[in-house]
Amino acid sequence: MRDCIYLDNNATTKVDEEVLEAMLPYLTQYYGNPSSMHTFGGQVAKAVKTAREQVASLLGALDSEIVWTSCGTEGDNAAIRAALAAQPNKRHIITTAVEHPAVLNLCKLLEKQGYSVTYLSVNGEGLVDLAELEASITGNTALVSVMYANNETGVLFPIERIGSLAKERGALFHVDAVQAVGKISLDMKTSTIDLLTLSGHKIHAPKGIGALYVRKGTLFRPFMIGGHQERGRRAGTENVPGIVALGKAAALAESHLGNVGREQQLRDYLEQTILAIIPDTVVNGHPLQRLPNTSNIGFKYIEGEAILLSLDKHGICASSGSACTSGSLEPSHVLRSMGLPYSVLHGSIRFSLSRYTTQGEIDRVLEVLPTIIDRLRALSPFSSD
Amino acid sequence: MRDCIYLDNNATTKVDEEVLEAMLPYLTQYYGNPSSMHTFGGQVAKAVKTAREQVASLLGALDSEIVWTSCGTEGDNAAIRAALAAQPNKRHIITTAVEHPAVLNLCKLLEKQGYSVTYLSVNGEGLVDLAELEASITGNTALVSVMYANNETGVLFPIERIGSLAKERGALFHVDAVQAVGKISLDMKTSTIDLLTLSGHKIHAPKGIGALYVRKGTLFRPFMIGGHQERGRRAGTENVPGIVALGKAAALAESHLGNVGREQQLRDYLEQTILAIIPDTVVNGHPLQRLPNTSNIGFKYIEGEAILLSLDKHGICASSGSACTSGSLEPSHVLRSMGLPYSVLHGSIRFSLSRYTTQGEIDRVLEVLPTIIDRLRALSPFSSD
Amino acid sequence: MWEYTDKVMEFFYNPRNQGVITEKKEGEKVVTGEVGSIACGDALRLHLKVDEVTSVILDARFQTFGCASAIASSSALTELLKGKTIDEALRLTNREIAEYLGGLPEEKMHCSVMGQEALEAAIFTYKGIPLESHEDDEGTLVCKCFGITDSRIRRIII
Ligand SMILES: Cc1ncc(COP(=O)(O)O)c(C=O)c1O
Ligand SMILES: Cc1ncc(COP(=O)(O)O)c(C=O)c1O
Ligand code: FES
Ligand code: FES
Repeated sequence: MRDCIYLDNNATTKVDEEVLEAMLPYLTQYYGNPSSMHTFGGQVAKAVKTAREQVASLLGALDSEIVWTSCGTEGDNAAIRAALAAQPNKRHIITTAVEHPAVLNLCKLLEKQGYSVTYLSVNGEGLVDLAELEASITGNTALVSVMYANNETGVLFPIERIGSLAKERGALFHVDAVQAVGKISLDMKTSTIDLLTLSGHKIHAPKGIGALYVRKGTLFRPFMIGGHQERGRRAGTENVPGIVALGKAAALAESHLGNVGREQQLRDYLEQTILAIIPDTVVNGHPLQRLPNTSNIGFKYIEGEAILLSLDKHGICASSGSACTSGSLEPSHVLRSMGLPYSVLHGSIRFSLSRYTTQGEIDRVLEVLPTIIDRLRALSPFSSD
Repeated sequence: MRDCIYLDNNATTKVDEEVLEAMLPYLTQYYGNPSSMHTFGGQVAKAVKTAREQVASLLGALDSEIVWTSCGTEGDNAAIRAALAAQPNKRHIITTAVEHPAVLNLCKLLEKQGYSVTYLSVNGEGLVDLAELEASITGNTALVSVMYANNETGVLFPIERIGSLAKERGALFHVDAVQAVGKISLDMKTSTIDLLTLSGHKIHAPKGIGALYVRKGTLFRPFMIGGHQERGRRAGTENVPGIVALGKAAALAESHLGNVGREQQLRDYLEQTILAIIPDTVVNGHPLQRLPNTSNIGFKYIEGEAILLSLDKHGICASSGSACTSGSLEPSHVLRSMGLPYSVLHGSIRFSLSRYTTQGEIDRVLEVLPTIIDRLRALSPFSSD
Repeated sequence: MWEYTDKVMEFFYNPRNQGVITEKKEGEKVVTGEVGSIACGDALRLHLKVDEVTSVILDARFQTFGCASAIASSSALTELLKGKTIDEALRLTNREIAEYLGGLPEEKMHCSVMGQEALEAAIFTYKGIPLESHEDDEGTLVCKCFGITDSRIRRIII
């Protein structure tokens, strides 16, 4: 495989070498089951405990508030199901129109099963209207589930203000923080969040591991039913290597939080240069209320898949929420909800950086991108003139 | 960590070195997301496809019949929920009293939610009565869920005869084959099974990965809701390293099936020598209808945890379903269902072998075990006289 | 796996005072207190040798059927008892047994309760007081291990 310039870190990230090193012993000699009644398993249980402390520390949470999951999707499913099962008499859910499918598709299913769901709309910059939220919460609202940061645009929601409104009306508050964790600092001690989802492979741990934060005292019903692992909150033999890896990744993310400014500088440099040198381009999403690593840019009059494949030819990995790419053949529900014009909707590309991204890589993208866009626009029947 | 004699392979197994080698590239350079639109992600998607073929081959299944899961527990939960969601009008489930908690505790929860559940009883050898099954299936039976092999005793159920009865009455048939896969040969092409659960860490793949076999044409509703992964049957970013590992482990298990006789010889040697040299011992479970690697032995008048910790001191890992060990403080529901006398119930130990177990290890166990049992019996107020 | 202290493991692997008391001199009385059963999965038979004049416990021995912490607790109990008078012994609590061992996992605290119960039984026998019978105790069985009831646990642990 040739080396690639990887600007698709919101899709998944490279496993940090220190993370791999931390987990390897649990893929080789320490293979015991942490529930077992022998020293061999007991050693493994200790590693799980350390990892729990590391993840708790990143979130400013208590160790006992962390429950392991297999991915972000499981965290979202578990949180929402738990919140509903714990309050069987409340039948209303509030979420937003721009959530990840793990929340959105579950809510659609729940609608079929008798729940009523409010999908808060977003404006052209991807922001919700708190008045709309306030108007829709009632005593029947079991749950408000809102993402911290949007995976496609990086737009950040005002989580604590949303949480205060939810708490005032007695609703549980779940936050899908899969894209926020490790990119902005979080502190559960001073937060209104009851349940928070994170996913390992977005923060340089491997795929197949995630965690759910469950505030102490929150009513909870397990999603995965079976043995007594995780103090009855998630059955199934623990993914020990994954857990150890996530612990280490959390510790690294915590120590890296201070350097996120560098990532943002590179992102801003990429974005501003594109806007300056390529005509008919726009940034999608609020310019400031945004993750430091994400840039979603609309290249008018051309189509996303064509741009991606052209970038791919130069060894550059990015992504798009446009038709044809995601297997769904539908343009991004996020960009559509923002009411973007069709010319932008179909030609939007997400660049997402990580702590591994270098200035040289960004320069290389800026070198090839204008030619790619020119070529595709020349092929297109549409244009600005 | 000192070396240990690991006879707890029904709890979890060592990751095979070839399996680790196969997965490592996906923990390092090939970290792309298989759903991504770039070559970098595409390479990863190919590895997932190969792994799917390997698992399908072990089961005699079609590639499209394999769905990845995060563990055996998820497979059991997903299969049972899928079968019920697909047949909303049928409200009866048949299972056995000796299932794994992943099935048993879910069934108990479903009872609270309005399902009626029949728990087939077992006799003193751990076998079900097919007449009882036949008498309990009705047109209202949505699902028969039965384990292939019991995790504690290794007892094998007559799966195809059970499946025929289920099919005759139009019920779906789920089999928890977590303990059977890799130990006995399976062929879905000629089977009555609709849904089959397996777990990677029981067959020398790492923890955190499993698979569910879903027969082509079976009505299915996903358990994990979200993105379009696994053709809509299991959302969440794929655990690629785990999947590749499970594929390799399946291939190795398939090629190893012919050598299971050696494991059985060692097991029989261990078992028969214990019965011969230690008085007041019995084998729990049917002597012949049993997995080749498992031996559950009752040591009368002493307690399981005390035996395990004494073995642990000699670096020998085994397990017990007795009170005190499992975190539940309840003696094994499997042995209780078999109606074993109390003197046996509390002092039963499971030895479970693998292809790595050596004659030397078994000899060492046979060397230290009599002294351990003698010492604990000398402490006990009970005895055979 | 339970987190047992080194002292628990030491008293499990090398228990002090196991067995029965076979010899006694003039002026000494040997009594036995018993709790639990094989059905429950835990049982303790405690033997005491008491000086009939001073009421001092001269020797204490145990036989235990149970887990590691039950064996360690029984052995710890016998160590704690030797040299105490009967009345001092009656004031001994299961907490003190657990503390002597450097603590027990919360779920295993009841293993030490068994020691306290056997002690009560032995001393009541010594004093000729009839024993309260467990069979007709009405509370729910919380620990299948040795048939104590939740009301009894509350009385003893809290
Ligand atoms: C028969 C059986 N079913 C299900 C499971 C659950 O598998 P896992 O631990 O991978 O969730 C196990 C293993 O513990 C098992 O032995
Ligand atoms: C905001 C958000 N939520 C949930 C998920 C799902 O996480 P996972 O792929 O680990 O299941 C993702 C990632 O795809 C995400 O970006
Ligand atoms: S044009 Fe090819 S799928 Fe849209
Ligand atoms: S005596 Fe220790 S748990 Fe039962």
